[in-house]
Amino acid sequence: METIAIPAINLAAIMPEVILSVVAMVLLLVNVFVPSENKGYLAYLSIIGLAITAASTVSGWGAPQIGFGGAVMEDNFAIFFKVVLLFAAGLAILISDRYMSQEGCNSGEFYPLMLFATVGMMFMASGTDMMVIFLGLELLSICLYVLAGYNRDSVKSNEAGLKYFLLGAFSTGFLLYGMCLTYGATGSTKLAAIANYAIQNQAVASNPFFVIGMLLIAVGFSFKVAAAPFHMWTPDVYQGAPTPVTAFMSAGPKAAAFAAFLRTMIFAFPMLKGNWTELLWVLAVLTMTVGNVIALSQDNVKRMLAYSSIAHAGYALVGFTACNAEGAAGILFYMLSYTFMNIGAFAVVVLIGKKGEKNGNVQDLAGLGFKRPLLAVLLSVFLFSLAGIPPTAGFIGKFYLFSAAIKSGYIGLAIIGVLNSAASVYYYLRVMVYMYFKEPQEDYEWAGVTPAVALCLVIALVSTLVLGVVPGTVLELAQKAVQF
Amino acid sequence: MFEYVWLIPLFPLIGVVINGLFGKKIKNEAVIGGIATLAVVGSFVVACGILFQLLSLPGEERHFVKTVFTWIQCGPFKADMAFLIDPLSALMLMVVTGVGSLIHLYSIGYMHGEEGFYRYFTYLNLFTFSMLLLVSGANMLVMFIGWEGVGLCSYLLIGYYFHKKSAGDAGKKAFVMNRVGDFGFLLGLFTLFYYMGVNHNVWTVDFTELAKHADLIPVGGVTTVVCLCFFLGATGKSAQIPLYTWLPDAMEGPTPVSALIHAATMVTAGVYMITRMNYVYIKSPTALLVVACVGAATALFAATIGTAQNDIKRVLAYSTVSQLGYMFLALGCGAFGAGVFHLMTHAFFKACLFLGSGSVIHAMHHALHAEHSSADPQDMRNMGGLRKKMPITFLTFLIATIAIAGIPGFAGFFSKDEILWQAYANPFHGPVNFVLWAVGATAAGLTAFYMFRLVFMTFFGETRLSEKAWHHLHESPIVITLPLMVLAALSALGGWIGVPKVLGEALGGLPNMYEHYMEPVLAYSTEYMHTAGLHGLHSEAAEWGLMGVSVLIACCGIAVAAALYVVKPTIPAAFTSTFPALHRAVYNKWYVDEIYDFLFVNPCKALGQFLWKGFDVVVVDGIVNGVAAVFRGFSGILRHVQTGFVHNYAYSMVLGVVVIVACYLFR
Amino acid sequence: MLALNNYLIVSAILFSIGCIGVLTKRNAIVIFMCVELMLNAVNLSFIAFSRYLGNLDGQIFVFFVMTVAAAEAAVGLALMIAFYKNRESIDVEDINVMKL
Amino acid sequence: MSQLPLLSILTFLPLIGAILLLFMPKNSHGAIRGLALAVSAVTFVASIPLITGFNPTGGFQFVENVPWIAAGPFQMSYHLGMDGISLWLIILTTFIMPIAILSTWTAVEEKVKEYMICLLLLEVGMIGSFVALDLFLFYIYWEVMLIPMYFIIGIWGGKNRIYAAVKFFIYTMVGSLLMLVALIALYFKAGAGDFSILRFYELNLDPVTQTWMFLAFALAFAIKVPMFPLHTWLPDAHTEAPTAGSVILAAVLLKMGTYGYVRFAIPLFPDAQAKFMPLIATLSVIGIVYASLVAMVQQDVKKLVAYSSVAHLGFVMMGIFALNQQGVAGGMLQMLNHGVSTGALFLIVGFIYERRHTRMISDFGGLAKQMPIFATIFMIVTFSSIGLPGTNGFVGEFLVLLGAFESSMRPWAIIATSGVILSAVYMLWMFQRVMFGELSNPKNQNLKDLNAREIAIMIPLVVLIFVMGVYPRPFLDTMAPSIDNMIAQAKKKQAVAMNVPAGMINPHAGIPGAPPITMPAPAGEAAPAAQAAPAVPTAANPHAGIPGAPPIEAPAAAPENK
Amino acid sequence: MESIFFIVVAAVAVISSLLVITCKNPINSALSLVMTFFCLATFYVMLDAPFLAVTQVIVYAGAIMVLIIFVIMLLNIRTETAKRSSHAVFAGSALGIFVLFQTCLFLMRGGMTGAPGPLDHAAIVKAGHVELIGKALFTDFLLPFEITSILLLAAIVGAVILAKKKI
Repeated sequence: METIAIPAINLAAIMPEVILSVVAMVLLLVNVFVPSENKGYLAYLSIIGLAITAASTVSGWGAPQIGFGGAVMEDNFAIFFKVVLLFAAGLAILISDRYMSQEGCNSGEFYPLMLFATVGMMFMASGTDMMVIFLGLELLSICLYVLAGYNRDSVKSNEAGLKYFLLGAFSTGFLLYGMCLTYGATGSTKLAAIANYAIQNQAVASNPFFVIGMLLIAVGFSFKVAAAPFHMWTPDVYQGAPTPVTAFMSAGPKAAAFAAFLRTMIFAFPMLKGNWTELLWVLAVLTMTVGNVIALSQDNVKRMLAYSSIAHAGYALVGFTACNAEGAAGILFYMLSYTFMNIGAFAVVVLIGKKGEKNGNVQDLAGLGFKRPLLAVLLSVFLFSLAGIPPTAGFIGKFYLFSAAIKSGYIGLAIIGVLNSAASVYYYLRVMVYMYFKEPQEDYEWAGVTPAVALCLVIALVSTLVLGVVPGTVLELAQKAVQF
Repeated sequence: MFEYVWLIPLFPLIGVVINGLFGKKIKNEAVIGGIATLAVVGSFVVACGILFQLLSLPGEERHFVKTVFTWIQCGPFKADMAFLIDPLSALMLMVVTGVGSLIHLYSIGYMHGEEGFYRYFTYLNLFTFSMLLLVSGANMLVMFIGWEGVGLCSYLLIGYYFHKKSAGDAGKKAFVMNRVGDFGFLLGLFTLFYYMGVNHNVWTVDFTELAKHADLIPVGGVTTVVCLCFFLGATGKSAQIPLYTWLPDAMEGPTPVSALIHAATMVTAGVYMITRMNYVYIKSPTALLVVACVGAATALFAATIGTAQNDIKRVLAYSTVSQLGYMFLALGCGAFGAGVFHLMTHAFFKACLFLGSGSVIHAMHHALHAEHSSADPQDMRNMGGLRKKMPITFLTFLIATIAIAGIPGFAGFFSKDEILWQAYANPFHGPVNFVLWAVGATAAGLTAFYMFRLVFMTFFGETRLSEKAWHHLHESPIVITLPLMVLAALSALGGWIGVPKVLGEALGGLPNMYEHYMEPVLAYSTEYMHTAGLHGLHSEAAEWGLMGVSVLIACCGIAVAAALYVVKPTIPAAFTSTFPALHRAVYNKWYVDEIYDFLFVNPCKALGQFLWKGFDVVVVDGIVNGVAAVFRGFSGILRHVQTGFVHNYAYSMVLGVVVIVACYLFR
Repeated sequence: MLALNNYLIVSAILFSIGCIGVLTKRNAIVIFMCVELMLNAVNLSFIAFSRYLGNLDGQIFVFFVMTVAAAEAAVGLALMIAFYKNRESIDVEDINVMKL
Repeated sequence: MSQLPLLSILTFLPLIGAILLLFMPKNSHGAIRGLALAVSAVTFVASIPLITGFNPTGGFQFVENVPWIAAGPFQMSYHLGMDGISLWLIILTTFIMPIAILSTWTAVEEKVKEYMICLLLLEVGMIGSFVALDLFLFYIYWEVMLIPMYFIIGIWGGKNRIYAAVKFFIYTMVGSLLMLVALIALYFKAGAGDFSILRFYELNLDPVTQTWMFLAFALAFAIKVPMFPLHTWLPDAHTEAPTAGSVILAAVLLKMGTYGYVRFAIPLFPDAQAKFMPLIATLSVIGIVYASLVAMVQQDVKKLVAYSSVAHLGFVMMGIFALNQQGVAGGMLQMLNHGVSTGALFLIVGFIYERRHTRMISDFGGLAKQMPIFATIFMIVTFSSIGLPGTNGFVGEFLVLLGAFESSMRPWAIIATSGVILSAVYMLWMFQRVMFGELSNPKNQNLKDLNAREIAIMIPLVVLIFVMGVYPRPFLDTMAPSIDNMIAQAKKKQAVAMNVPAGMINPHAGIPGAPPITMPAPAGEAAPAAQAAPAVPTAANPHAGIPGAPPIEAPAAAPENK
Repeated sequence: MESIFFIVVAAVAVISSLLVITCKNPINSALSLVMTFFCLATFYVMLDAPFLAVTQVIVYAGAIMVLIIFVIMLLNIRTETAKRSSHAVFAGSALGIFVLFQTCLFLMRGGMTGAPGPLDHAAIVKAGHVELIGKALFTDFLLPFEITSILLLAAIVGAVILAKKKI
């Protein structure tokens, strides 16, 4: 029997994922022994797990680790994104218990699933092999299908899960086809190998297999980041999914998809930069416009935030199109700030929601500003941040993204971006119009704030403001993260 | 004394502050009126001192500038708060403070018991202050403060009875018309300032500076523009065609106000201003012709209207417009001195006339009030025979009327005769001269006619009042009659300081003191005319002849008036019924107000309405809201793409893929 | 050995048929089957490439795709069952509570 | 930097006040109002040292410069400073705030705490915008101002408040976001460094770049000013806003736009300024005439005043674009005047609104009889707004028109001068209809005259109206060096673009031989000085006085910017 | 010989896959799909990938399709109750055919340009397919393999949660 040479595994490169997976599995076991009224403990356990994972992640800063023969790379880029993802998961989990117990579906499997999804996302962030990225994406997707449909008794939740599942699987087909063609054109699934091969063989770059492979991969990721015209699942799924899941979906998977998208395009297809920037230009314009324009006429807050989330993907794509250090760093920073401001906004939505998501409409917010002033102020801050008004994180993020576009000469794109941003103000303001300028129609059944949600809100608020006023450190980290 | 020139405007200002802030608390009319009057008298005293000091100096030294502080300084532009003393401003100071004092005194009696007594005197003092600033300002900017200030006070005083809509309207009309003039004033100022600065590096609005560099002012061209712009200002302030219509309406104000502002002082500001800038005007024959023609036309036009008015104050108002026309005629003929001379004499007799009419109205008001009659106390058709009840008023009124009619020996004769002679003899307008003279002479005849018509209708014949009212009618108190008497005396005698040369020689070498007095002010113009070879007609015969003709015309006017209103009072009625259209036109002031309404006011309002409702709301805002609506509409449409059907979503995805791939494949 | 393109074209045909199925069928399960068909079409391409390239990566990829397909099938069918419990239907035209 | 960071203190004092207010009990209205008033008053007092310590040299003073964000290519600094241009605007802001707060003493009865917080936050944004020398920082303050104003209009506004608030917000937002794009582009043009305006001043941009950037900046500022045809948000915002909101909006917020032109758009892009001068002049003139005509037929007093703002700011714009000492100084002064006069007008409207809950002109008439003090103050303010000499309005308007007349926008200046007629028409007509006539409406017959608080609010404004009208020199003299700098800055670059020898450039608005502005010369000396020093370029070119401005007699042959 | 066999199998695969989308009864569709899978397994064998062919049959035809059929039976779905409107079908088909057209187009234009590896028919036969795959899975592709395990775990948990009676 010949010996099998196992290549260097380098567990350090996947340590965070390992830790989180273990935590998730332990939670699965613990869940069995936790009575159903105390499932909230699992949330705290998850948070502890996430914190440990985060610590492990951060400890790797500045020391890139390559593992499994180049299948994963734990570099600053991955670490930054992982921190974003862990924040997304953590904040979403913090608001989950409140929502789940209200909706009566607080089975403990929710938390392991969230963590598994996070593991998938983390693999997307650090994967440098298309297989790893694909599997990370699928791990994430499968968990999300379940999470979206988690509230089995709710038709909307079912529908969200099913829609997401059908369309997600469909898009997987295209992604896979793209990977297949790329593999055919270069003979490898490793990003670095693809790029090296294409650079060495000029014929590859002009091979339609290679280009179309890239385009289809881009389509696959566009679906995940909800870029038009692959965005259409987003509003329905976001609206139907349980609110914490929506919060999570709008921040985490988007960030993970951007991580993988960026990594793939920059690592594997530098030769085709012209092609994909062109594509992304169009996608960015379409995405911003469609998201913002349709959001104008939405009444349901969750749905409005879903469209806004599409628009925000568009802004991020602006930075992507620019394809320079500022753009990439801008996306990193934006994803981080978006995580805080968007989950913050959803946290407020969770707090004001009634069972069965009865009052999810903007009209139901009437008079909130003076009934629950603190809550309204929080929501206002998050919405102003989403609208990109200083001094909030959203403004700095947008500033960076648009700067990147301008630096690369995409002034037209930047102008379309800012005009969209201006249009978006309308629907964010609309919420405030109802909160502050209208009289309440009826009294709220106020269920109160749980400590977990309060913690989430505090973290989100502080981060939104801090990133808006003194963003220097984080921006610098983002800049370092994109020095490949 | 010159150093204290700033006291002159300061006194009335103090009066304003005291009465304005504390008048309501003081309540005592005597105190309020006393303070106000004393303030002006104080100014008068200072003015007298200045005049005497001025007279004690030799001609070429009669010029002094007192700078108080620098008001505006910005880049090359500099305007000091400074006062100029020269014969012209000294004369004007005398007129303003002198007549002003009398009218203040008169007002104490006339305004007795009026609500807002303190307000009246505040305004009146404010007016005096502004007018003094106007006539003593050493540069155009200070003059402009006064210029606008008097406009403001005019507005306030016309609108004194603000509860009457007509009063408010009249005030507003006066102010706006004045503003039209100011528009011209400012443009003229800008043009002159800019031209002199950019071409000759003389960045100044100072009269002294400008006069020093008067040689640099070109003949014609830009000077004409400047002059016409300033003249527009003058037409506004001095109620000349085309901006005269506010003055008759201004009679809504209390009568002393009419006397002070709308007869003696403010309306003459234009004359003063042009005289002040005579060295500019002399350089532009075109502008002079325009001034002369406008003046002559106004003189005649207003006189025609004056013949058909029944309101005693309106007649006087049109008379004022007409007399101002005379002054401008003089200015337009290069006879700046004559213009100012008429300004002075006019101030005397017209103030006297207005105050006299005020006295009549005062009396009529009380008489009618006693009877609880709602008849108009100002309508001459309600009067008649008043000379019996109001002898002092009648006598003073008669003297002033004779003066205005131009009967030799009285003030008006000297000044008017000088103007007519200059119109005929000036070297500027060639053949037009005769027309100017003829128009002027006709207007003089009309003046005599309507003034005597006024006297006859008011003081002669039988009274048209009821018995009871007649019984209550009596002469005005001393505070009212005293100013009348002083002014009547001045009307009678004031002209003798400027006896025409021919007449003076004939009368045994009476000197023309006035002409000599004004020489320093007009030195440049005279010099310029001399060097430019502009010499007027010199013919003693012609001068005598014209003098005779004008006296004759005046006498004819009086005779006609006597014939129509004393001897055969039925003729006017018959005339009216024979030419109803003509009468109606004249009575309605040739429909000028209506024409203005039609041409400017209504179109402006309509345009405003249109711009607001039609343009601002529909177009400009429409576009703004339209963009929003388009977005919302687009949103409303686009959201229907989101059908909720998985198929459509998948379709959109595949379509996206196909398009992307096609773009690559088929480029 | 046959030309590579033979396999690729068959794969393309199957992929397109799967695509048409997703776009035209109403039954969610059938749609899912069509998605599976698409994945299999890709798998065929992968294996063909792998064989013709002479490296195993493609085949390994197919191995994982199969795993993923299985996992998706489990979750997807569970979702359909849950949906069916609520709506008594798995017709995708009925999946439209949320729209616009 | 050893001195006290006065500008920071000024900026953040109101913020501290707002934070303190947060902890006040909701219902103790008196205490809340008192605290807000005290904070704003303290801020005003704290701003006095700016005047006393001001050194009229034209440079930036009270400078604070601390690195703030440094990431990637960007360096933002917390860079504050002020010069003669911003000095009086800061003072105006701190001066108006206590008045605005005092004016709402009884007008706002609900949500007092929130209202005061909004007002104080607004002050933070306003002062910050005026003192920021870092463009990025400026932009942040610029945007921050929007939020409290939005709430002020939206929560405490009139019937149509939501529409007005949203319109205000989005309108301003569109412009400022485009400015942001230009700002970033400018930064990249400038190369590595920070966002300091001083650094950008040194740039020499090519004309095409200037054109686009100017358009972006100009749009943002034009919306804020507001210039025709971007003005329609203003009448709505003004009409709906509560009194204090209107006052601040008119007195300070609109000045942001004009200030932006003076500080940023013109000195940064002088070629574009020259190029767009006709357009801006045309729009300003249209604004003046158009707004006046529209104001004339308004039925709502507040709307009328709002439209009058548009007209007044048209004058300001003309002055600024004349780009000479008189024009710019006049424009700056007119900004202050407008702040005082129009602020006062809005307060006045507020007074009667508080009494009668209507602003329709037709509901009033004859108020002068019932409210004599009110009538007097109203009249003074009205005439100040009309620009009567002796009041503040005149000096600014006069200098603006003079400056415009001296520049190449002479034809426009002539039309603009007609604004003096129109302003009289609409203001007096309104005044007459409100104050004069019979006191016919029975509801007006029991109106109370102004109380002590209201008089106390108005007195400072009335005093200022006269002070600025009679003795504007402190204002003009402190501004002059900075304005000279600004003009020299712009002209130098224009001259470089036109290849004019640098020797021709004279900081004193190109008036050769004019005495230095800061040296007050008695009347007698100024004239000889002007004559005694015929500068060399004058001999060579008699028209050098005002570059680009042709002499009157040869308008066609002018060396316009080619 | 090989090409004839290929054509036959390909034809069966295509026809059976067409049946998948044309059959009204889902059961028929499912059975047709199983047929297609078998054809694909045949191709895999032709491509020297016997292990994958076996897996294809076991996993796809065996496990997944059985599950699908089980669900169809469980939910008692007989035929499509209502057909898609014809224009929707037409549009979908047209788009699908265009996809095919495009795919063929670039398949014609492009080609496999990847680096040729060491494995030819002989090498595979010599080393054994299963060995090769196994070795690769546990060396080079260890990480993806491990991820699959998590993925399956997550899928199991998810499926259980969604399908079990009471949470």
